[in-house]
Amino acid sequence: MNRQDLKTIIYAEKKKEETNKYKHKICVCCGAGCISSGSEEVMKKLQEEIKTRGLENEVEVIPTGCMGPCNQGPLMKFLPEYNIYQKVDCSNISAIVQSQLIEKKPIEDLLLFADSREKPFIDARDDPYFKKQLKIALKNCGHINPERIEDYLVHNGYLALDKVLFEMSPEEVIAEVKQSRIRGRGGAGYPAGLKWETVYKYVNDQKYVICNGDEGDPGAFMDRSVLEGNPHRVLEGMAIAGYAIGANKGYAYIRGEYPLAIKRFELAIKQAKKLGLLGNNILGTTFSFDVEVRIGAGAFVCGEETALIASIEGKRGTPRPRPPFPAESGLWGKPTLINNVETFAAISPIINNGGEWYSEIGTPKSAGTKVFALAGKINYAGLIEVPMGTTLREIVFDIGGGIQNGEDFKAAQTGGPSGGCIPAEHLDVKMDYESLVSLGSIMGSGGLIIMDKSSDMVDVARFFMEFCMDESCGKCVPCRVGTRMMHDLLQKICENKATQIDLDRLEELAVYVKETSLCGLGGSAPNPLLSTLRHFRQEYENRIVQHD
Amino acid sequence: MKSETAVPVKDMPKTDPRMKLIAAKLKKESFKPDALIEILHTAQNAYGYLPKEVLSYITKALHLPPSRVYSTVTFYHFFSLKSKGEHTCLVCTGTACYVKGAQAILNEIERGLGLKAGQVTADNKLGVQVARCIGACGLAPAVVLDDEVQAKVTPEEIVQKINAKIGTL
Amino acid sequence: MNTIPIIIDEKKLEVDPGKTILEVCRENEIEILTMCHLKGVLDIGACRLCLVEIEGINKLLSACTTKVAANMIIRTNTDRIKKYQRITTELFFAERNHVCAVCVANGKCELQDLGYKVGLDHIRYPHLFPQCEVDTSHPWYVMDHNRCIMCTRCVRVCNEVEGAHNWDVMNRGHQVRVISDFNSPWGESVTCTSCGKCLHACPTGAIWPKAIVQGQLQKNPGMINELVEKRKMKL
Amino acid sequence: MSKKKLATVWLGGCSGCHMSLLDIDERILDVAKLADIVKSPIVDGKEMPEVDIALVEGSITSDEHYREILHIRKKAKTLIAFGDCAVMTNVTGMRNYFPLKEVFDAAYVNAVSNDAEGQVPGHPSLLKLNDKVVPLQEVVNVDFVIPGCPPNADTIFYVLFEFLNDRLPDLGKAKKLKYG
Repeated sequence: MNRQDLKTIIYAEKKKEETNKYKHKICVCCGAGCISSGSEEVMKKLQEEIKTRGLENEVEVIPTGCMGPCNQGPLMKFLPEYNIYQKVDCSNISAIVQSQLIEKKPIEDLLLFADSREKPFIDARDDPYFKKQLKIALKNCGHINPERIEDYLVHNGYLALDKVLFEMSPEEVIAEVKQSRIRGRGGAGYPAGLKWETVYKYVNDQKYVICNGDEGDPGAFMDRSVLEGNPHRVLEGMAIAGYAIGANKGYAYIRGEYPLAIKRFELAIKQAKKLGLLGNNILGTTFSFDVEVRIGAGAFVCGEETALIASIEGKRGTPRPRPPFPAESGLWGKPTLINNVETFAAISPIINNGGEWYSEIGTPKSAGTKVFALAGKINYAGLIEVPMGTTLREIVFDIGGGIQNGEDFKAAQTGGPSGGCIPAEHLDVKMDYESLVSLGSIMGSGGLIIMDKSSDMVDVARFFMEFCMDESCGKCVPCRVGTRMMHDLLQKICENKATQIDLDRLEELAVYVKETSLCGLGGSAPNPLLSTLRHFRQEYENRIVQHD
Repeated sequence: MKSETAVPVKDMPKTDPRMKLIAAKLKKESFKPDALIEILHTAQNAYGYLPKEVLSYITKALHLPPSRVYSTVTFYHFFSLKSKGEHTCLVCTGTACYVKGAQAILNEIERGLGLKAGQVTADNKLGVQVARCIGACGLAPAVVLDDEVQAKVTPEEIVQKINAKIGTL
Repeated sequence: MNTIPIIIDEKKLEVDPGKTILEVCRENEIEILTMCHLKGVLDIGACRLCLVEIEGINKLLSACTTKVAANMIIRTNTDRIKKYQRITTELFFAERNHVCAVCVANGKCELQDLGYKVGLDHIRYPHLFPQCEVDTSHPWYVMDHNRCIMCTRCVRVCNEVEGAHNWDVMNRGHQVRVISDFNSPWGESVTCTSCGKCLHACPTGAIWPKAIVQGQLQKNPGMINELVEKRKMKL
Repeated sequence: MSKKKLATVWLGGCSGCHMSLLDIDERILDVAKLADIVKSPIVDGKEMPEVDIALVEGSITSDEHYREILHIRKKAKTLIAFGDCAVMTNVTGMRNYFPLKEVFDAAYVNAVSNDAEGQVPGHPSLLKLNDKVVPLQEVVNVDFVIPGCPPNADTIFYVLFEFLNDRLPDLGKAKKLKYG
């Protein structure tokens, strides 16, 4: 396929969409969360219902990726009215179809948040849950069928790739990404443009692009939803990166725990290859780029870039000291660019709308939007995307609908086992890289767990330490033995057997492990402990016993 | 420590369709040593675990040192050297599930079956495992019973479902 | 070759680029403590004893894997580094079962020497007391996991110098163990050539020849590098 | 300067440290000038009086040791962990790798010298072994430690002499550290 063919296809698909014979479109959320709640059944039943009523020429039913409020699933969205039904089950489909399509009015009691709001919003876009959000990385998730490349093409898919291939030099692409000020969404927040430039500058006949989809943080499912809801977006981002840095091969490392994401991503690769959007001589140019999926095998540490590289090479996923950084010597010793799924998902809008547009969203130091996986004791758990700098309070109360059962907010845990807990007095913290670090937490990949008074903070710290202890690769001493020691000490505190000396040693160890560990896993393993010590020290001290 | 003598490749049951799957995957990956993890995935999916004979077959086919293969296998949680049981019950203990009481669920299952996570019942009917997060945090607490996600479960419910599984099958 | 100026512990030096900080320090008699480093095999930066402070870099970097760069200002003996070295040593002792009194390497052990150097008189953390195997299946040698500190020098020597790759590491975290073949007894290994290099590479009394008693062990870790050098010269 | 009071105690150890203490030979006279040894396995004292310095050999292996070390801590101004067992459990702690029952069985039931009737003694007046052997510092605050199995006589004398002269010894600086 050449450039003209792509334009023709997009044009044809758009035309088809405009002159659509269908009057209605029903999106059934088939994200992993809704599937677990039974959305595939619902989808089947819905199709039958449409058929029996003879509406198949008027109504199009499509499966989509994640719509957001996962714990309200299965979700079903009627377009163009934007009526979203929650907790749909096979028994009320008939009634919904009758009311929505025949009588042309929604059943209010079944709409999204009908059971928790005084009055649900008929047009879901008016609901503060959606109003406060700004979807860039998740733009098409929940609107398009992730298993059809045409759906993506209709929404200007692969136009950014087309643009860079024909209108931009690699330097210009990098400049655009730099101007967007987007920072790596994997956790550390390293400026993506700078990373691209570094890899670009290393001269080598072979370079690689790696998409890090080893989302190991417990409580995080952003990458999963993006990969499941819009795999082509990620693929396009990777191809653009390949063009910019001069790589012809990419790897997507996806967690083995996400079979659906793997399936959809592999399908996306196949479809893109078939249309010539991937493979040799993309769109008739000299640029070739191929992507292969590598399946993770259950090791948190493989989210660390050097460990991930070792894992792709088929070895134990143990990190190695940096420098040299992967940008200089990565996969098989070649210059390698590693970015997170969410970072790649933001690339094509940046190219399409310009880096300046993106840089104006968010805060001066943290540009753009961030996807959070909201979970825990919160009313509307699920996936959200907000501009950087949105306050925690807005996320928890305006979007998340507050704490379950009207309890008080106690703490929010960000950044998973590498992050920390934010107490109630800091509810007005702006969610951006620097503000979170100043509170002893980190942005991390975007897991956001809300806790109420039933969570014991010492036990929370112990829980995360146990995680890090189990996930430590065992290579360096501070992490291998230090996490075990800290875990044992925390256990002792939890059992009300520890003394002040134990607590002092625990703190000393925490700082030691943080500063001396070989990689980021060990370096951040003490974070949950240190942040709960900082904000909830009293809970520790209440459990200290006196030496007799 | 017991001795584990490897079965020579030529003695592998050629008719076993599962071996054919592995052989096909080996070929597809052109016997490259760096495809080790991919091939282990195939074997793990085919057998449900990694039997010794299969491991030594893969080791020889990829021309890798045995200790290198064993070290990789034991590093990753996905790979198991023992059968995980006919049915599997995977309790998610990710943060969201933890906050919502996953430990109570696990305790109840362990108590009910008289085993610990990571073990299999004596009749090999059911294996209980814990996952560090299955990414279904919106549905916490979650348990995966034979690949089917059970959302927002209570300890009683899950024990009932397990009983139904082992009882009827 | 052009040299580059660096400063280590206030000492001005002119050194060859391309060398690691550790190499430079050893050449200039600046003491750097190490455990996992063994001249002749690749460095992995695992023991974290050789961490140094470098001005302008907020992380501590391992001297064995970091190359010198022009105008680097390096400190090897600050209070912070000394404190961390002590904790690392304590963790080494607490992790497995190091009973010097009954060890073949007593008096010739690099871990003991390390303890003396950092002034370690007792271990503040509780010992973990793991159950570890003693593999006596090899006709000549013994592998005692109680005394292993997971420096993986034996693994690297076996793989890089002997080329046998009998040893590797299994499991992860605090459950790691050095294994032979498919975690089978050493005596049944199909890859081991019984060359004995791992004995010399081992810093403690974890691998030792049979038929010696407490304190009699003779080790020569330097022979690994001699061997590597001689091979380079094609002697 | 009034004479100090010195005690030496033997808990879960082999008494080798006390043997080494005797190896300070005639220097015991220098010690005797500065201190009275009021309780020790080598002198005939039954009660533990208030002392300035207590050298405690061995680790805590039983309920009796536990009570004893708490008592010693109360009576001693300076408590010195004496030898590897007291400092890091050493050989005494080697039973920690196994469950207590296995240890008993190995000694009383399965040992070759036992006949078929071999059984684990369980008389109530016997001391009760703890599940795990622990060093002194896990039970009480320890003021100084002398590692070594056994510590050298020179080291022991050095430490005693410094303390008796109200100076704090430093084994690292004195190059007298030794394990095993």
